[in-house]
Amino acid sequence: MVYIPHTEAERKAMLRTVGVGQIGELFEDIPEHVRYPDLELPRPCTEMEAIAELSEISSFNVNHQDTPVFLGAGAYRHYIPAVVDTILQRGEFLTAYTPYQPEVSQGTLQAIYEYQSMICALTGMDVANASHYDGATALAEAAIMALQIYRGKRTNILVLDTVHPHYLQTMKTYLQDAAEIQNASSIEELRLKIDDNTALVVVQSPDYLGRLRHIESFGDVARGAGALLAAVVNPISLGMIKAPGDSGADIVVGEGQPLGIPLSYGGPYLGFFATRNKHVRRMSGRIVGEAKDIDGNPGYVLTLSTREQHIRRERATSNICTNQGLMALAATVYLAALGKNGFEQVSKLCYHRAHYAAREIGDLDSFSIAYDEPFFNEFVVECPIAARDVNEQLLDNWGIIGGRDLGEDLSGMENHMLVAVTEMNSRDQIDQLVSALEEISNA
Amino acid sequence: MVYIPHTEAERKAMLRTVGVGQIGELFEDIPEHVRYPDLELPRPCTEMEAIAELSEISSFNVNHQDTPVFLGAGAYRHYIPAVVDTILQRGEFLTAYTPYQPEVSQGTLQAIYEYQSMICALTGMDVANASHYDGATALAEAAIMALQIYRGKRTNILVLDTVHPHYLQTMKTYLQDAAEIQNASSIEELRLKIDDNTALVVVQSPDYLGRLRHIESFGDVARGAGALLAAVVNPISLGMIKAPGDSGADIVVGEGQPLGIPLSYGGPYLGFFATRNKHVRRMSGRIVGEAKDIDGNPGYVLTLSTREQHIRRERATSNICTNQGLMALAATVYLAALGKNGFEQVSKLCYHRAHYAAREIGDLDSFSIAYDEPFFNEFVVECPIAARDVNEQLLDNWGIIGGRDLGEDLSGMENHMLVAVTEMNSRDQIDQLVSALEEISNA
Amino acid sequence: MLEPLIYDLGVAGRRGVKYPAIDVPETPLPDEFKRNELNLPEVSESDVVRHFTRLSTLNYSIDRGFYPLGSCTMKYNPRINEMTARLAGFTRSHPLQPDETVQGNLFLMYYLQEWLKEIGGFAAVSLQPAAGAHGELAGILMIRAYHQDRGDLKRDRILIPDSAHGTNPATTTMSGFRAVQIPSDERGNIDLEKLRDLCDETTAGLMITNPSTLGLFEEQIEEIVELVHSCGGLVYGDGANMNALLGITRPGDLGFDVMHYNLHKTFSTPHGGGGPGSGPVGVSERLAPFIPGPIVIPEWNSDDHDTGSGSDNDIPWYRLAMPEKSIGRLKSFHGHFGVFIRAYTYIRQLGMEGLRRVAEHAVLNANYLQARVSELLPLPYGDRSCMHEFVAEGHLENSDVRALDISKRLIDYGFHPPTNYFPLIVHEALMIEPTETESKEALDAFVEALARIIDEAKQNPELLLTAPHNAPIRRLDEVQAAKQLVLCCWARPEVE
Amino acid sequence: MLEPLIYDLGVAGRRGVKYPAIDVPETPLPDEFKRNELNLPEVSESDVVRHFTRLSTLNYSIDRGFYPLGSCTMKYNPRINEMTARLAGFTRSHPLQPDETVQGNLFLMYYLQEWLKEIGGFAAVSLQPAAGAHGELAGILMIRAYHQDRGDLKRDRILIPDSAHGTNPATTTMSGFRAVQIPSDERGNIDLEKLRDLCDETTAGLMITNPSTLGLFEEQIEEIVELVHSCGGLVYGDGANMNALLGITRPGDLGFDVMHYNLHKTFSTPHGGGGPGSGPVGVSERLAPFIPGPIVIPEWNSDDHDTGSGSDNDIPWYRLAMPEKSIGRLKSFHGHFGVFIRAYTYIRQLGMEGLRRVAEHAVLNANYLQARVSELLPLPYGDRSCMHEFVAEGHLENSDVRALDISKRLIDYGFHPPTNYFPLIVHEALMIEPTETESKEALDAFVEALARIIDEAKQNPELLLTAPHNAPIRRLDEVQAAKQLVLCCWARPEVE
Ligand SMILES: Cc1ncc(COP(=O)(O)O)c(C=O)c1O
Ligand SMILES: Cc1ncc(COP(=O)(O)O)c(C=O)c1O
Repeated sequence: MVYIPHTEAERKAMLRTVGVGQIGELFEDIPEHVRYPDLELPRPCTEMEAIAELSEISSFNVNHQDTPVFLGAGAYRHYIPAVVDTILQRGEFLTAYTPYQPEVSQGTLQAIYEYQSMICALTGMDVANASHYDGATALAEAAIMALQIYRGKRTNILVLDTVHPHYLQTMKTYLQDAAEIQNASSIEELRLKIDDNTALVVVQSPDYLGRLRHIESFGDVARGAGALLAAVVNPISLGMIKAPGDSGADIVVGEGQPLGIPLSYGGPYLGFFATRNKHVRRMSGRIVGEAKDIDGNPGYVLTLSTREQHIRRERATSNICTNQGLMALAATVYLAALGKNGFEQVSKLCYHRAHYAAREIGDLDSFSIAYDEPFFNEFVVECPIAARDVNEQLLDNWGIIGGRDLGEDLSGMENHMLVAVTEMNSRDQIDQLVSALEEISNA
Repeated sequence: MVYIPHTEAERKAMLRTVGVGQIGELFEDIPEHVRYPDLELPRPCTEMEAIAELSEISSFNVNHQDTPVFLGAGAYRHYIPAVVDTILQRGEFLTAYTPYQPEVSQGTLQAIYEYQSMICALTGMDVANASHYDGATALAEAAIMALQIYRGKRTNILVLDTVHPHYLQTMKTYLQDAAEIQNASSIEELRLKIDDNTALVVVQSPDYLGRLRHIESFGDVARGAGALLAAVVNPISLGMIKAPGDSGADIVVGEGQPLGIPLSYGGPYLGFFATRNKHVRRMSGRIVGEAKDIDGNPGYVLTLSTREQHIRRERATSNICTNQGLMALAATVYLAALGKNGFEQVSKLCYHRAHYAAREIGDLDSFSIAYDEPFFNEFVVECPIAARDVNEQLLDNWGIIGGRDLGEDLSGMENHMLVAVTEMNSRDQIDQLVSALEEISNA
Repeated sequence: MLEPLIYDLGVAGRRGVKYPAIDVPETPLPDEFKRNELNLPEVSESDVVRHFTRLSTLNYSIDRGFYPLGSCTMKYNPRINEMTARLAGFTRSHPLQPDETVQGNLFLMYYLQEWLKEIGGFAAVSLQPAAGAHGELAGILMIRAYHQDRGDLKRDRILIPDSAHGTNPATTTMSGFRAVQIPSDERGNIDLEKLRDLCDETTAGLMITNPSTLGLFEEQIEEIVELVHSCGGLVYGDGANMNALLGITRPGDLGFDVMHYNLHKTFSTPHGGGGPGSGPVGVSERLAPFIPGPIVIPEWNSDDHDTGSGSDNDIPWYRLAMPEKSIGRLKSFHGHFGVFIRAYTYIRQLGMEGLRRVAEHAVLNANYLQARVSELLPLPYGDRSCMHEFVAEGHLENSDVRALDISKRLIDYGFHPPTNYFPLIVHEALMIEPTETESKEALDAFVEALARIIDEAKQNPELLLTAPHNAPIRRLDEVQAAKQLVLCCWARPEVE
Repeated sequence: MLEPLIYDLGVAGRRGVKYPAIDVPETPLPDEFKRNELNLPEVSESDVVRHFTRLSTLNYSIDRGFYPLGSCTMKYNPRINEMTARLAGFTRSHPLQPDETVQGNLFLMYYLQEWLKEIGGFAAVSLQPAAGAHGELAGILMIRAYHQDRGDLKRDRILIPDSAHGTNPATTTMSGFRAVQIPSDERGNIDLEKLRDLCDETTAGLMITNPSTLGLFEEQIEEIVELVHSCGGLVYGDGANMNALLGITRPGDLGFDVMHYNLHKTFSTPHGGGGPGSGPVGVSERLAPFIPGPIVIPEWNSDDHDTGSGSDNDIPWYRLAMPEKSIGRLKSFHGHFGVFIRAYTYIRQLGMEGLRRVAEHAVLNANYLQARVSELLPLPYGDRSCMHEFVAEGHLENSDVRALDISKRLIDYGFHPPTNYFPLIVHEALMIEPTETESKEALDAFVEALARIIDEAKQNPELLLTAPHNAPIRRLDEVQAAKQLVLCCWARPEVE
């Protein structure tokens, strides 16, 4: 299936207008010896054959419609109301480009403006951008922003070591040697390491191990040293957890996937980014603002574009161009559809069911909960055997996808499993998991 | 999940305006002893619970995504291009009512007008209506129309006995004793039975046994006796088979399901109905026609509504009101998307693959093709054992859904199976079926 | 032209969706069957998407705004329904598959039958009818079969109130009966005296809509049912207005013998610009043997069926069956299964309590709107509280403005007009049904627009008479269209 | 106001989608973590559908019409892609699931890697980058890593033609390099002499877009690559314009060391009003060890994995792996898998022959349009045949009318404007890219509108200067918006 409307007659007429005899003549600028390569690709097929093949490929995956899944670690299985995809599938949203021409893009622009507002509401910050690629790149951009705010006068970044490992790795890739990235394993260590070369402190809450961190205290330390604080948060937690903006964060970023975006093996997701008014001109990414038309009617436009690469080029705050527009729309529709009440409820379901699970698992003889600290919907279980083996047994014998094997991320944690619970994990599923673990420990 | 937006405060304010204290007061006209029954229904649930339950129920069906299916007999598995449902899911089409207010319904009206035109093109007739419930009820309405045309002067209907049994049964239910329905098993018998009390002759081609009937000859007989001819056709066959309008049919009806409508266990489908200009005022069902607005701009409206129940009431041509609007839209998008070329190709794929299958099966020792007559994409296989047993083995041992067991419809046909082949049955699938049948015959 | 016809797009030879090449030996088609021409569009897939996308935007729909089309119950159509109805396990199943391969479908149909029985207070339900009018046909044919079965052959009349929907008399004729009209009294009820006079041994039954198309609950419903029953007739209920009664009262408990449901109204399935609908019928004990089939019945003692639901003795096995004295088949296969899924999804979520809340809020909204509209337009029965809808008179003193003009002007304010000129017994009827899914602010905005329109009607009636001004097209001439018939993109039938 | 803000809809206490009640013993949240306020909308599901449905209709989109936005390759987005990307087996898989449970995903990613290698002529491909600019970052970081790995630490400059997209210099800075601009010559090519002067031992590489943003194929591309390579630099190709070259030539064969693909341009995945994109990078042998990971690699001799693909020795086993000297992770997880599915679906259907036809018709359409537009507007490089796009100058002699005015007026005629003011080296640039999926009649209609607009510019320039007149909103004041920042429904930051 090729999506080309031309008939032979049209092709001929067009070539005549162009003034060439054959299409090939239009490619004469290309060195002849590399023209028309023979590509080893599958033979063309029709739509009905393609869908059959893709269905088959998708069936090679273990499908977990009914499989209980306790895997989180940065991407979560939440219920996505049917309205979300209904709106996303509207061609007017799906097949528009970035809203460069505001007069014919008010749909996209207003939706992003609403998205920015909802992100401000959740995080308690003043301004948010139109999105980054994901949580990890949003954090990397936060680091770059902090460095730019200090214009080279502060070049250290202090990262609490329970930030998601992918985020840390991404930040390192982005920053290369533009900054020194140091770790701190506790607020005490942070206090020791912070100095007047520290541009940014990064803390995640709930952290990679699921624990709620006291952002306020970290903010105090950062502020005390004249540095900024970036908080990485799980947006679903913000249905019941204090807004980081109310705890003194200067920048709040995170992964927006839980807000109505399917897991899809890791992407496309949504990086959200919010900060204080005073930093708005250093914030990267697209921003939508209110405007008036020549009759004085209110509308929306992309604004502050002088920060961006297409205007400022090598002096831009970032190179980002295409972002996660449709994913931001998904989050907007999701948050609108759930509303205050529904969103709070999802947050509570995650919290209370996770605590129920932790208690039940903690009560087992050979399993224990690794940290006795407040958490949101994820917690670390210490297993009697390697987490990898526990997971294998869970999958093979009970059809359960277990938690993250922390041995994959952190050395010495081979017996630790990071268990995530969402509203999709019914009490029954949790009880199943607990029974399964019990049997495993007895075996 | 209840879809009610009212808050308690709003409810109160509204009750105040109405002038009652509680909603219950509004129901006082209802005899008290039957008010507020206790209904035994499941407890309410949320959207996420409902989708989980429905998914589970759907999984109780044998899912035949990859299962070869050779079952037809009036409903066929064809490929539905992705564009069809994309358009159907647009809320503007999906959630509009019948286009009573043409100024805000031009989308629906023009689409139906295009549908009518495409049905005229396929059938070779002058006019088509906006749809009937399905092929069977379209035929019943055709019979009523014929009776009305003869205003009681002709009250017999002669039906060739290989018309789909459901169609015949439906016609009987509709007509009760308003007409005498007689069968004819051949054109010869038709010639014998037809007389000046015959209002309508009904022939199906391809008939229930898959055979192409020579509509022209039946038309000649009908016309010779002053009766009308109704032809029941499979629309997919019209990609290569002569239009019944060119063979002298006065009315053409059929099941539109093959035109882009999913099998969905039998409905909703689409009854199409076309006739000659001269009968347009006796045709039942909605009809869209061209109109002009007060500025002279062209548009579309529901027309000839004086035939219909809401105007003519007990003297209406039919009681039909809600029809199959969205299904007619599906057929319109389907036919537009395939276009002349694609539609012809689907028709040919069905035809040639069915003939390939018939030849291969006919070559088996213990199976034979029951009729040596031209057919389109369905044919009758005579089996060495009961068709029911063949089907059971096909399903259990090869995961194949076999053809229609004709013993279910026609006595004495227990060993006969009606096999349908469409473009969804690959050559591979056909070969699998043939091998399976071979093994069954050897067993 | 708002959008060209699909036949005016594209060019000869352009191809849309492509199909595989023929990969089997070809078989020639005998010449006599060969087609010579195929006049279908030749457009690209992109042409198709654009054409229908643009067309769609010319429609008003529930998804755009308030749609108070009386008698049509234009409530919000939940999107979850569209998701469940598209589950592959459902959409891919063929209607003639063996029962053991479609236990999911049969399970769903069985429970929907049971729930509808429960909701309406009936002894049996058949899901077969394709729409409301089809359900009416089923119902009246059952009444016919019942009398015939008893050898009671004199009964040839069906009584129908003058406020009835056109499908009722049309169905009556189609079923071989004579429709006899009963007048309404000044409170909008059936005139009981007239009814008494009409009830005799030739009365096959009464077709009644309750609440009526005036939006009123029959104040003497029990007397009416009693009158009909006592002369040997049966009572048919037109269930189009069932939204008012969900969980509040059951037609079966009121003595109705048969009623059709409109799944595409009461039970939230979308109207699709004209259909598909689904019109299951519920019946009392005495009509149960006659219901159209097939219906789904459970069996407990099956032994060798292997099914998803297991062969456990507690779990029934479902199969299709034709009731004993069934009036027969009303269509091919087993009804509008795709619509059943949507209705099941809806009822499953609401439960009894949710259904009752639906009726309560539908009625609250209608009464609120009635109270507010009563300040703007004459209401023939404004002294009664209405049920889920009410009828206003769309005319003003000393004015040429008619209901239709008010309706067309409402379009300019972004609303879908109410139902016009029905029921016939109300002068310049505007039949208004808000449904329960509309919010107070939507109702208030509607009232405000109506108030402004009525003001305009006084100040500048021309504005209404030539409305709409703010729609994709101006007012269309339906009369001329019916005279100068053009029904197909190319055929030009003779002028009348 | 075209549509109220979602925050201005609804009322306090109104509920949307509902969730189950808490069914486990509750655990109190420590006070210090408690949230006090949650400012989210309080609307019904119907409010949500209506709001976003109405908003959507304010957008122009490919689904509505011609969208010749240069450099953006706004081709038709096939609907089959949306279907395959939504297959439950794909959407439900968690990125951290064990490899053996996601062999379908890995299979698809592996083949997409292979196909992109083949299409671009590269030795390795990483699917990680999230968009074009992200691919650029990956590419330049690889160039950096390559030089560092060789101990060649002096190279701190990246050469970039003046016609380059803004992301190129921005990426360069982000990656710790200095961007050095190379001028273009009068034929739109890189000025070879200037390039020769700039190539030295401090040159890390060249970032080139070929065909350039002028829509021109570099006439001395081989000399350019040779120059850069011979001074020890590497060549980065910005693959945004790959649509012109599919199956026609391979950047790898031209000597490019690294290039990013834009799956959301060339490979038909929708732009979604600004994203998501996907920007895989292809590299030559020498950069292969440095590509960002994880990538998918096959293994043939696995023994004990139980997978859908069987344990047959002929069938490989796929797993994620981090390349040897990888620049590391560019984001969490494994790239935009949902976009990969769409691109896979597209390439799978087209095959080599289809891809070549895409490029041929994209270039044919652009040349046809260029020929016709050349009669209306000045074309700075109109003497050359263009590739998939071309740039016109949107100004007229003795007229105030600018490119922007022409663009806004095109809106009134139902078209999306071309790209404005880019590339920077063309005065009043109008960059026009029709793509292969547009028909001749669409192009003709566009030319006709443009001709009328240019006529209007002469007769009645005001019409253009105040355009659009036929859009949801009039021309918006972007300058004032940037001064008086209002970025959130309630917060009102200080005026600048
Ligand atoms: C009162 C009444 N009865 C019957 C019907 C007919 O129902 P349907 O359109 O589903 O056939 C309608 C529908 O408009 C109606 O409003
Ligand atoms: C020439 C060119 N390079 C790079 C980019 C950046 O690509 P993306 O928007 O996918 O980041 C674009 C996109 O507009 C482009 O046109």
